[in-house]
Amino acid sequence: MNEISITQILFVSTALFFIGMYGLFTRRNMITMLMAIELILNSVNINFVAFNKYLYPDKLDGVFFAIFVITIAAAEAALAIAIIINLYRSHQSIDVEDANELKY
Amino acid sequence: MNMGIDFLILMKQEWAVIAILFILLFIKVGSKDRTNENILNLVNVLLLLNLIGGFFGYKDGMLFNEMFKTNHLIVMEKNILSLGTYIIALQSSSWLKNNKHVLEFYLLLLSTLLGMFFMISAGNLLMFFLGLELSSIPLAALSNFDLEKRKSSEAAFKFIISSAFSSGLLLLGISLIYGTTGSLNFSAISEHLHGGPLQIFAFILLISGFAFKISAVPFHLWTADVYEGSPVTVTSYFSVISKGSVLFVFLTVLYTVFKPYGVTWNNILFVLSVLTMIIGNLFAIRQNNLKRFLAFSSVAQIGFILIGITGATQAGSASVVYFVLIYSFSNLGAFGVISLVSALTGKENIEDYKAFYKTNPMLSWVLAVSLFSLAGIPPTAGFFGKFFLLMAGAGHGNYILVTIAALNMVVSLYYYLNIVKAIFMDSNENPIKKLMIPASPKLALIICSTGIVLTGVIGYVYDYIYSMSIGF
Amino acid sequence: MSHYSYIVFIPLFPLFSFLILGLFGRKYIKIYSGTIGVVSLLISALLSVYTAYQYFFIFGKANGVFQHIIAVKYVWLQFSPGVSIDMGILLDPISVMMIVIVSFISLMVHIFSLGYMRGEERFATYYAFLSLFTFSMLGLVLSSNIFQIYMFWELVGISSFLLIGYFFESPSAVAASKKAFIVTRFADLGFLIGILILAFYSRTLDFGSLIEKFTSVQSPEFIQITSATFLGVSMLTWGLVLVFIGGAGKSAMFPLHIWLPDAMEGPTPVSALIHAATMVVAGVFLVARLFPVFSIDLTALQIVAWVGSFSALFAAVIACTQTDIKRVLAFSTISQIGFMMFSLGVSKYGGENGLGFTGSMFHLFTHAFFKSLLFLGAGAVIHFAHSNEIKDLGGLRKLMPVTHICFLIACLAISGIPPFSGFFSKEDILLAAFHSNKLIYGIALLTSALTAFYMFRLYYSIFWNKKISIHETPHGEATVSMKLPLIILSACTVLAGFAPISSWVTSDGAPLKSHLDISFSALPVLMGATGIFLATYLYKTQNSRPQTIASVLGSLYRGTYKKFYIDEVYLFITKKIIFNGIGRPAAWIDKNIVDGFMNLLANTTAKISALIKGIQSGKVQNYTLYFFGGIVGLALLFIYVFK
Amino acid sequence: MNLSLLIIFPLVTGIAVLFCKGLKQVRTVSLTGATAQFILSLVLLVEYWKERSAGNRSQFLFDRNYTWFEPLHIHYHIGVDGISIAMILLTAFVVIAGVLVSWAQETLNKEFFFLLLFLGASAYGFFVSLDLFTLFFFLELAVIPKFLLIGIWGSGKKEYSAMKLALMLMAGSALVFVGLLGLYFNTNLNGAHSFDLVEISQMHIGTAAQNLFFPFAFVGFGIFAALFPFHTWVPDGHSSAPTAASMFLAGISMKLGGYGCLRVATYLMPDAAHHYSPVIILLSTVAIIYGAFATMMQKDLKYINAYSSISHCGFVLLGIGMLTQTSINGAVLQMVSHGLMTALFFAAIGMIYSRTHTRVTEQLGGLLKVLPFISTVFVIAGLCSLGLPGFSGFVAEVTVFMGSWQNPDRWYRLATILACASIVVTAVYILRATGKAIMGPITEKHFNNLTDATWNERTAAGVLIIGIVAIGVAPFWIYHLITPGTDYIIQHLGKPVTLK
Amino acid sequence: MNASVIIFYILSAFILASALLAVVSGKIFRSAIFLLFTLIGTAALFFWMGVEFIAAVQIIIYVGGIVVLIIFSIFLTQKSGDEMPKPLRNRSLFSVLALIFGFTFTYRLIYEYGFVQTAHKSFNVKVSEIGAQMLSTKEHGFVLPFEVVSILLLASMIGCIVIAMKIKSPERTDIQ
Repeated sequence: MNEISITQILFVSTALFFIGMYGLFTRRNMITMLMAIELILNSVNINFVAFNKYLYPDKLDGVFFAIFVITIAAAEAALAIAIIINLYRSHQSIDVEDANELKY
Repeated sequence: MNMGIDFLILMKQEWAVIAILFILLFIKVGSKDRTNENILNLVNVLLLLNLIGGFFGYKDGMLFNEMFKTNHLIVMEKNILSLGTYIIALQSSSWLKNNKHVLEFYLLLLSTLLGMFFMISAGNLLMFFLGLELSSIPLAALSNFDLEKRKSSEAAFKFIISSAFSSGLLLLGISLIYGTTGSLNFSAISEHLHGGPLQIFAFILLISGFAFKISAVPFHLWTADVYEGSPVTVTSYFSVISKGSVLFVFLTVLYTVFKPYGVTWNNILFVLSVLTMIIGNLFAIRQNNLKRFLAFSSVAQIGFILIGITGATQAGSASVVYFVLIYSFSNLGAFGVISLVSALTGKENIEDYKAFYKTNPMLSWVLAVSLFSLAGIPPTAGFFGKFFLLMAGAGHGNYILVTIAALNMVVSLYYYLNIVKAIFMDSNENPIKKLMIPASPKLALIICSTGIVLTGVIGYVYDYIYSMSIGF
Repeated sequence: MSHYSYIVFIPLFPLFSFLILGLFGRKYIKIYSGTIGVVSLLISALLSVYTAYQYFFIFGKANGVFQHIIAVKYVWLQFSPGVSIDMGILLDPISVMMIVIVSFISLMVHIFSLGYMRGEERFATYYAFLSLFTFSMLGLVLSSNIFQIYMFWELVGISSFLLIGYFFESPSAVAASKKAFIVTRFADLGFLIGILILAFYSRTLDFGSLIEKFTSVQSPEFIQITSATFLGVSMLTWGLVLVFIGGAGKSAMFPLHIWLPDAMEGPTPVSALIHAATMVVAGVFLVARLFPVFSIDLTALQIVAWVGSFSALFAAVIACTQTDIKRVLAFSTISQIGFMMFSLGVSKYGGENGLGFTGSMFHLFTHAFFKSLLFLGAGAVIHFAHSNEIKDLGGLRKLMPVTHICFLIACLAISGIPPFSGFFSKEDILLAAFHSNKLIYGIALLTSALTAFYMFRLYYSIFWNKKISIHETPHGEATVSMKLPLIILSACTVLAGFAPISSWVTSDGAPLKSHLDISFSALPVLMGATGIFLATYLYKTQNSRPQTIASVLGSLYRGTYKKFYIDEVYLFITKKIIFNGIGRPAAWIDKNIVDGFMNLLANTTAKISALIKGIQSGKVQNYTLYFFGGIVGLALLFIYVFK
Repeated sequence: MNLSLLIIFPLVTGIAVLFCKGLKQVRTVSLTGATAQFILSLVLLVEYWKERSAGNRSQFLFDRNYTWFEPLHIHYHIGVDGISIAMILLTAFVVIAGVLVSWAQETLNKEFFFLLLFLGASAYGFFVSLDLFTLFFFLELAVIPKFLLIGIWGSGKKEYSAMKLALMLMAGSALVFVGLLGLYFNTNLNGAHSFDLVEISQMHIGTAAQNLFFPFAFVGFGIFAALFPFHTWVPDGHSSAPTAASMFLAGISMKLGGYGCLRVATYLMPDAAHHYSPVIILLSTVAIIYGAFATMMQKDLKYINAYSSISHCGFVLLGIGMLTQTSINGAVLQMVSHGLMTALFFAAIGMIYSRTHTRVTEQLGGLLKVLPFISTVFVIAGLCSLGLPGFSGFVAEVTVFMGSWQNPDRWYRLATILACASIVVTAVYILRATGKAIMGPITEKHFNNLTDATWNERTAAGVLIIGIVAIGVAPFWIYHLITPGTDYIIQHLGKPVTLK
Repeated sequence: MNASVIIFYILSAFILASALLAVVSGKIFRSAIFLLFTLIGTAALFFWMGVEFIAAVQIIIYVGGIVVLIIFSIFLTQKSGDEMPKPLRNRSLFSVLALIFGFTFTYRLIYEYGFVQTAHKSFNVKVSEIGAQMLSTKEHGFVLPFEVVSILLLASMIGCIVIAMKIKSPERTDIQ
């Protein structure tokens, strides 16, 4: 085969998505959880760009969506880190298992 | 496209909120000698103006290449949100009176409101997504607003992580929808729906994003923790405004965009609503913290609202909007009392409310009436709201669902009455002392009680909402 | 409203008296309550006598036959077209006779009570209840509608309950009143169902049309009711037997007799009125009222005859061993009502064949006088000696001369000794039995002898036998108000036998000739004399012969003394079977199973709630896992299951 | 006349009470309001007679119809026929008696009287409603006041009882709700649906739909009317409630259920009523017998009356289930009669309890000597309960029996006989209770110091007794009152069963 | 097989491998570095797809912004050499199962869908065009989202400041 089909690109993005999810599910450090989320958002960006390029190249919807997702990811990450730091101040720990006062 | 005066009128509510945002920003940047009192009064006045303004100059139309659309119903929905925000602002004054970050609080709050407005008016998935994010990311900051409380930061963390995760899944869904339909515009999407498995999967992911925001089971787990940890005002904002706005969008999206998937989403909502009612109720039964309790109760309420949505008729959409209005009054009534008590005494547990009636009869009645309304007891508006929701569901033939819902109402009555019992019947050695109610929370409570009593009995409100609701 | 409508005042006067005394008696007019009662009854009695006179001599007869006259009739409660409870007044020979008896005896009792009940705290209440009873009884006998009779039936039951329980502070009185009411209520259940059956087929509740429909063999109603069967017995029989059960309950026929002896806990004048002369004969009256229908249905009639005759003998045997004077009288009442009952049972309809009917009514008439006399006499004795146990009494003939004579007259009357009234009525009954069923006749003869025996046993034990020391009572033998009724009643007892009942009260309304036949009456009189003689031998003086006989009879005597353990059987059924066997399990099931199920629902909900709290673990990663699980679940469900 | 007044009067009084100062004012205002609504109900009766005798043959009189929720065709439609008037009269009697009995209510008296009057208003609303939505609205409206009345002012395990009552009644109304919705969506009024009782009765609902939704409506209302096996709220609820609330509960609230069973379930779904009639009869017969036997074992006077209410309300459902005009007449009569009688009973028990501080029969005794008036009231209530002629209970019960017997089916007959048999059991438990508590020797010394009824208690009892006797002595007026109503029901039921 | 294809495979392998390492690495700093690699790899993938602008944005925002932020926060909260707490075994197990399932499921759906490529159409993304569209109110204009995002950024900035600003009083007044 001479061309990379979109399905293959989607394989990468899907795999990346679930790797990110794995990180989110298992990582006990809050910051690494945040990283995992970045992976997830990244994979979605690949999707948008790939769809735009391979399927609907006449408009730039996918590309723009990706740009906005990146922006939002940044905003989200910034706020999340602020919250984590605040949490660290009170808990002296960024282990997510320690943040379980609220339950049941 | 004529971008002249339409541009101003169609987006009037957004402009208003942006204007308030900038006024506050200027105050923040510009003046040094300001007291919280003045700021709070100013904000209340501004919000009231915003609310009143919303009732003038109705116009249907679209802007920015379908990215922004508006019609009578959307204006009404925004008005409901403005009203709720106004009430919350009134209620929060006793909590914010001594807070250093009053301006920031309102900046964040109003930017989420703006996000909701854009989300409701979204005519395209990008705008919807941005609106959703704008309405949720600052909320995380807001829920951390009790800066000194561990629970508050924990809540904020949980919220931002869950919400980011849900955004990720939602984005996956959006990307797949984009991939399978080739467009982000609602009108175009609805033409390209063909019902393949991937598209349904994408659709389910999209629904899960909504379900997360409205906390339908099993996407609700963040709700209780975040509600409990956040400051009461923010909790009420979460439970009423945030939920309400997403419900409005959900309704529009399902009724217009995903109309071809009518059967599918009807079934999905069936499952979700049964789960939501049952799980919400089962958890609500055993709560002791009032905020947490109200979190679960609001989860259960969502189950009922979903039934209204399954109605898939004009009556269905009207009943949902109507119920959100009523739900705002009822929940804000309850939260109003709770936030007052919490701000003045720091007590938030049901046990603390034992013999509350002996010391604070008026507050007790307001709380009780709000709870009755949440439980759907006549003559409060909640009765009418629930009746019409379930009626809409029954209109679609979902009698099983309606029966389950009706029986769940009984369970829900149990826990609402439990609080009423604590307030009126139990004895307490150390009851909450007699509270002096400041003026603006009092006003808020009066608005809520009046709303609870009158919204239902006066049939015109429903007729009005019905007249501009969307059909199926 | 016809010109007989004044008759409504006969029951209404006692009703007014009841209302006035009941509402205001206790507080305001206590001292006048006796007077009010007596006066209202006096008016009633006079009206009754006037009515009787009018009926029997002026307007009652047409073509030589006494008519059924509906004096008054209002629809009271409509069930369906044609079927309604009417409030009416039916005049016919038996009802006219009954109103005379009831109002007269009641008047006597009212007067007697003036002395007997003097000084009671609830004097007014007592008179109120007496008036209530009189009203109900008069209503009962005048009823023109079977449901009307049922209503008054219940009312007399309740007034009986109230009067038996008059001394409410004594637990035994309370128990007796409950027993009386419940046993008769149980019997009334039969009555009610009987009414339902009869009414269903006849489509009427009115006596006149009911009897008319069920006595004409061609009527569709008759064909319907006789062709419909249940357990092989026609519905007519079922209906009549069930109605008879009601009558048997009220008339204390075996095996529903158990309440009557206990009912003696009430004040003695009440016993005289209710449990001797009037209410207890309601059963007889009921059968007589429906007699034309009964006479069609031989099965039902046979049952009436056998229950009556068995009760007569059974009660007489028990009466011989009882030591409480009122209980002896109670059993004697059962026995005498048994006479009336079987007399109806052996009778046929019309003409000479209806002699049993006439005899029964005649006996009812005479019995009312002598039995109430006996009771009032016993009342005087109790009032005097403060005891109703035979062992505490004796030799009172000197101390209570008037009572003694009156009691003796009554004893002779009940024993069937000519020329006292009992003789004439028993004569008719025995003759009817003789012509119809020899076995019943034999039983009746035996019972007559036993009757004479136990009555004179009682008589001797009270007035002869041993001498007892009596605490001096301030009022002497009795007050005038007590003696007067005794004397009047004695006179009636002597004279009642000469009343031309047989020409007035017959099964078909046509007069009957008198049947006095010396050759036939010799045997019964002889039997009676034997009984008297035996009693004289055993009880006139204090001796050990009764003990000897008792010990010879051994367990038979004890069994008889214990009333053949019927009470114990009932007690077993009620306590062990109904209370422990049905009531307790029902209450238990309700508390534990039905309610338990509801509580279980609630508890299960709470349990599940506690069980699933782990979902809300407080760990955000778990939340996200559930989130993802939810999506996968929904996806699987809607992509693969509900496509 | 305007029937809304019946709702407005008590409501306005209730709200006025909240603004009163001091027990004295509260009482005066409440009594005035209660008297006003009492008079109003009597005026209604008179007006009704006038209309009828003027030849007005229409099914519902005085009807008013206002649109409430236009898009859903929900109207505020009110009107009365004889049956409703009978129930309204019952309510009026019980309300005034309830207010009088609570005269000495000290704690939170404003709220107490407010809730009482509110409850009265909701009962009126229920009985005059001709729109199912309005009807349901008022049905649910009555639940919470009961909860509060029991929970705040009750005795014993009041919170448990209050909760149980509220939940079970809500479960009942939940079922009713489903039934009503099912009915609504199976109506077709030029393409739209209708909640209007009159309109629904004039159209034919599909038999399948009837059979599906009848059980919901009937069981739902049945829970209110203590349908076996959903009666368990009755004993606890009644016994924990304060006197007036017990009176309301048994006197009015349970009648909401019976009325609903008749007016909504049976009237609007006649085919299904025929279809389910054996089940109804089975359940109600079980309730009658089983309730009676369970009563026999009770020791607490309130429990006795509560259980007997189960038995007595069984007659209501039996009458409805038998589907003959006579039996339905009987059911209505039984509702009225039981309402008055049981209210009287509870009033008497309340008076006894407030003096002796016990309701256990074994601890009582000889009250007739020290409390003659109250004891007499108790006995009268008891006698009415056991169906003594001259009191309303007799009239109602025999009408039910006569009506039931008109059904020639063997099993129906058996049910009737069993129901008849219950009157014996009734006699047993009533007399046992009377014998223990009222008669017999005085058990406690301090009973000797008790004082008899006060004027308000006397008036309350008097009012109820007048009601009982008015029906018991002269039932024809109430028969004429309700028959036109039942005529319509029977016509609509088709297949009229009368004597062959 | 041409160069482009090979490059794609290499890039994919790089992205996935470094992503995997980022989520399993025991040391947080390494995690962060692997994240950096993944992001750079993704940027390269965007280059490969011919959307240079996105690639640039990716590098600037992610690599230059977010990762730096993350590393700073790591410095703030942790000593760099620390071993991170091990994941809970049960949860890892369930996660692995869920994710393997989820991945197969999702990818199967995608695979079965069989996207029909219309790749022969030219797809060229000039930065100027993106800029023009970004600020255009006309068809294909994205000025509204742009404005919304700017408000979002403003809001999150305010939020960050409020939350992360140092609290003056050292005493915490926790309820707990």
